[in-house]
Amino acid sequence: MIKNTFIRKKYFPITPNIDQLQTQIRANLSTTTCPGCSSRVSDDTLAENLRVCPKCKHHFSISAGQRIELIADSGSFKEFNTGLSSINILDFPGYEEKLEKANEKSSLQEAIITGYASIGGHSIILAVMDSRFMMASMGSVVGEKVCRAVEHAIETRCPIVICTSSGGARMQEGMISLMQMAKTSAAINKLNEAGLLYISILTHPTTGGVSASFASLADIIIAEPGALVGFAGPRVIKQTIGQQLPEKFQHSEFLLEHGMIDIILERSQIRDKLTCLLNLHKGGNNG
Amino acid sequence: MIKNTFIRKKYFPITPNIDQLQTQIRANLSTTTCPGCSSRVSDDTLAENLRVCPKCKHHFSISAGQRIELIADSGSFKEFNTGLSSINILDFPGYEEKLEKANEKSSLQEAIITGYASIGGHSIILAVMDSRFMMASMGSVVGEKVCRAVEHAIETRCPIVICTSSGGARMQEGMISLMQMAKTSAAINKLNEAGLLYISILTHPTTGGVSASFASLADIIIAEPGALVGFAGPRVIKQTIGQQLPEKFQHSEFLLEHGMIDIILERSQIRDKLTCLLNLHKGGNNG
Amino acid sequence: MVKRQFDYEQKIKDLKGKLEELNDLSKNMQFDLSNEIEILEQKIQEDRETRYQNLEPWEKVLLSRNPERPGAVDYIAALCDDWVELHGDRCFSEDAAIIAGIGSFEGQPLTILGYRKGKNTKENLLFNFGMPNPEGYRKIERLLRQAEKFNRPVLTFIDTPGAYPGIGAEERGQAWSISKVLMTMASLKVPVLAVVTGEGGSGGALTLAVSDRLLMLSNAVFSVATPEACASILWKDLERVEEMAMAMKITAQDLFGLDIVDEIIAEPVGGAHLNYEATIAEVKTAIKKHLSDIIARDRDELLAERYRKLRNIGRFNE
Amino acid sequence: MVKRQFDYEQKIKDLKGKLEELNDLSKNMQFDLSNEIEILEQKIQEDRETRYQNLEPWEKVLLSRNPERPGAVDYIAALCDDWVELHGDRCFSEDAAIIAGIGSFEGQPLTILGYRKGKNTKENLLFNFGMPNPEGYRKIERLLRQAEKFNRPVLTFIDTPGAYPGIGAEERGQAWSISKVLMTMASLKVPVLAVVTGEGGSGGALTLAVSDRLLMLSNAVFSVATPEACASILWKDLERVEEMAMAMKITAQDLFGLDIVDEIIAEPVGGAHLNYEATIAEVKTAIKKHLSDIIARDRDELLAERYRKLRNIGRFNE
Ligand SMILES: [Zn+2]
Ligand SMILES: [Zn+2]
Repeated sequence: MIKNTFIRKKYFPITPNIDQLQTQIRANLSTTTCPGCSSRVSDDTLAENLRVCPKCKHHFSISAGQRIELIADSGSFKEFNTGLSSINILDFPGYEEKLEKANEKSSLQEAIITGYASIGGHSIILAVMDSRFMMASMGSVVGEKVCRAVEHAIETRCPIVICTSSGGARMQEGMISLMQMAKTSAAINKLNEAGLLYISILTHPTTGGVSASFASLADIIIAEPGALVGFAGPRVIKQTIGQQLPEKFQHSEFLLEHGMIDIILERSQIRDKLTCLLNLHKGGNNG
Repeated sequence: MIKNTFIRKKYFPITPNIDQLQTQIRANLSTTTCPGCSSRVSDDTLAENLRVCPKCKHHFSISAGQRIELIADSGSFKEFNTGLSSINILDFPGYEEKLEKANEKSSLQEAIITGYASIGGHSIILAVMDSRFMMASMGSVVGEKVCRAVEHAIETRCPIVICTSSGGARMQEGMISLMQMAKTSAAINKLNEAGLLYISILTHPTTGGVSASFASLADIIIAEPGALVGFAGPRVIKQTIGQQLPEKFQHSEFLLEHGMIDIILERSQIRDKLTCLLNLHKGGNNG
Repeated sequence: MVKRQFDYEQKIKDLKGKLEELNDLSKNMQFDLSNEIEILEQKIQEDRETRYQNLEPWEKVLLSRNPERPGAVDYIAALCDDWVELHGDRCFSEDAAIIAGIGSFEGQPLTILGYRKGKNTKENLLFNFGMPNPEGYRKIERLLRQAEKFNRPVLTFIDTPGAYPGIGAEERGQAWSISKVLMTMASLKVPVLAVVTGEGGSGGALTLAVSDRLLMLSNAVFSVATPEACASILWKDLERVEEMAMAMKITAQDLFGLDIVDEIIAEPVGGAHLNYEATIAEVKTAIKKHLSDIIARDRDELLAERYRKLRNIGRFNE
Repeated sequence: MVKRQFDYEQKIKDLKGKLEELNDLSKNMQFDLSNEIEILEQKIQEDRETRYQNLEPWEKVLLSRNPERPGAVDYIAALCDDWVELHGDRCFSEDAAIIAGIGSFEGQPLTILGYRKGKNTKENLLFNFGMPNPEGYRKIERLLRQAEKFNRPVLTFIDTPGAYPGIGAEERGQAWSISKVLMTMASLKVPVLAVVTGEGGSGGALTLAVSDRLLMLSNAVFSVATPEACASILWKDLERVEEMAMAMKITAQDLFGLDIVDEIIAEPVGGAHLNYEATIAEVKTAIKKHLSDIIARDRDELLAERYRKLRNIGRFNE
């Protein structure tokens, strides 16, 4: 059932070019080499399989739009705060061009989409990051949209689900981007004070400023298999310590073992488990 | 100055036989072999040196009375709840005899002394355990006296200092003794709610039920050098894992390194540091 | 010789086997002994019931440790409609000796915490024989705070030899992790119901027993330390464990008498492991009753009573 | 070639040496050049002052990293009458990269937290170059909660390249430990004053900067990542760090302009390391002013304003 929704060629309002884009990609590349098992997988197979390698279960990246289709009840998603876009606060050389390219590549205004949705009939606030937009680095817009999503959750007394993927802070916004870590963490505290459920879903990769702020502050932390999650990137660590990193280092399986996350879920299981969790929190904090 | 107080042959009301006892001990044994460095130390030297080996700084056990003289302002200690003594709740074979022997050996009613005191002029509640009384194991009386001391602290809005040493739970009181862990931990929570300072001073040995309840719940944890502190005793651990334990395992230096305690203080430094800490908390939680 | 396993059931089985042989033989030989055999069967059944009514404390220790008894995992599976297991202390490690998560019991969401023992060697190694490291207690601590955030009652299942006595456990503050849970449980702002399903051993088991109501299965035990440890430490004689088990007052019945346990849940004759269904039904009834009681109570009053109950444990001369 | 150290002071020294030689020579030769030499000296002094008024951002990076600058330990020693250092995260380890304790500043007890860099190789190894592991952040977290319990204001000193990028740090949840401190600092129920004394590097430095007032020494910097890292990642060109340092707006002056910093504390000409006394006097004045300000404020208002300030950081089109 999920599968059908996923490959259904439905017009998807917030990412108007996504179908066209997918068609283009399929036309250009009819097979992909799986980084997990090196086998060649046809793009049709991948799409039918929620972009999970049927042989080794490697989870390929998916767009925010696909993620929303995957977990939200069909047609339930209503985007809010669509109008926000980044400006070059610091006059950082080349930032405008980067933003433009990211927009062209992803058909997105910025690296996160936020809105109302329902999952298994439960009203929630849903935020989804999209790594095609500048590696979903967090600048002013991502920080602001996360905070507003949290505020919507508080206003409507709904749970919030945030699907993360991010390379870290948006360096082109300097300290302003770093401060988004504090800003979003402060917002999550308001959520806690309001007694509202916050579930984060960590997807590959979630590192740097996003991992060390709202992503790791959820009540319940779910991760996709093999997702790389950590503060420092593996390259930086390798360079600092001058030695090889252990196998599966910073992967979600490693994080589960080290007590950092609650559950690893294959892509196809996420919606059902979210429904179950939302059922269990139905009463909110009215005990 | 502390030294003088310590060897001063002052009548000490709560432990009426202590001077007599010390004289007896000195008459019988004029030297002691130091477990730290194996050198023989005269008992007079030990007494002058606060029962710390002058060569290797090994801290010998001291009685509750000596501990009180060591850290409280001279003459400031007023014992309360003196009348509590243990009964054989479970009709445990031989418990009465054990209690009687412990009483004879230590001239104490039970393994803890509690009262009002001042340190550096600051009014405090002071509780001191004495390992001569059945290894200062925690039964009903120890649990009750700790709780009452906490309640006195809350009533008088004074900080509380507890000097611990204990072999663990009083097995002869079965589950009743185990429950004292929960009872004293619950009392410490009341102290936290009242915003009052609690300093624990861990002395050799503090293990089992006392280490895993009020001893480790202090705001500031001080330990004497070389004091063994832990949940499981080293013998049990060695037996379970079937291998040798690392040097200094469970010693206060090991605990400091592992982040479990705040400060290691030689016996002669404790009073001054307590005074300093009480100065720093003078305003209580009135900011 | 100290009894190391409780083999009464085997004797009953042998007896019943003999009776059957007798029956078969008599039939072959055209004797009609059916009446007599029925009487014998009834007698055996009655004796068995009496036997289980009069188990020695040490026999209960052995029964309570039977790896085939239902544990937290079994109760959760049988009692919860929905169940999501949660993991990790967010600090150092996941600890499989503690099972923790959110379950729905008759429509009521609960935070459920329990010790997890293995039923075979492989599981035992995986779950460290039900002995938590500090991470287990920190996972508990984390999920207790979460229960408080969501105003969700807490249900616990206790069956553990105690906290793990290992080098790493001491390095990472076993004592610190246990005392914090004790303090948190004592003051947690939601109802807490605890069920001792098997062996409750020492401070490492006490963490999940600090509660508004403490229930115990009829063959479960709870002790300050194992009878073996007490016999070896106090009497320097491991052979006297049976006597020690008696002296320590560790059975559900003893602890009910000492006002530490609020209700004893009757196990089927022969013990919980012989009849999961009956055991779980009894446990369910007891949980339902006490849970609805404590959920209905005024919250401040409930917390005050939890404190008062703890505060009053202990007896002494004054 | 990228400048790897700021050697302007050496040049001034050389110049002054030459001037002295000239002076000596002229005296020997019975010339009276004292007037001219005085003018030259004054000119050098003026040029030096102008030079320090116009440092390039990259030069400030180099200055801010000077190991001889006063750090948290020096400020604490100079500013506190009483001081007790506290240790440990109660979980895994003590972390020497973080100095933490209670001090008395002009009679006001404060919880003081800072990064600790070494002034020589031995100290650097001991303090891990001022780069905390998760334990450091958990020690901070613990002492923040303690400050809250005692209603004690918090003062922080920031000087770190960032959180340690090591295997163990990731294993033990570096990201988790940092985010928790960020959240705690944002909502801590006591006044918080932060001073950037040297290098503020990335999220690992931000933890102690979330505050009611953020002060910065005039040669201090604060950046999302080191200019080296940014140049290498964004431009794949380590040689362009000077340009990157400029583009990133990392100086105290830039950040004051961006409303992130509340006050710049003037360092003596030549930098804080050349005159501890003057630097500490300025820092003391600034701390005194802001601390008494925020302590006097209505607590709810202060907390609301701390949140509002954070909430409003960021600029975008809408
Ligand atoms: Zn594959
Ligand atoms: Zn010695």
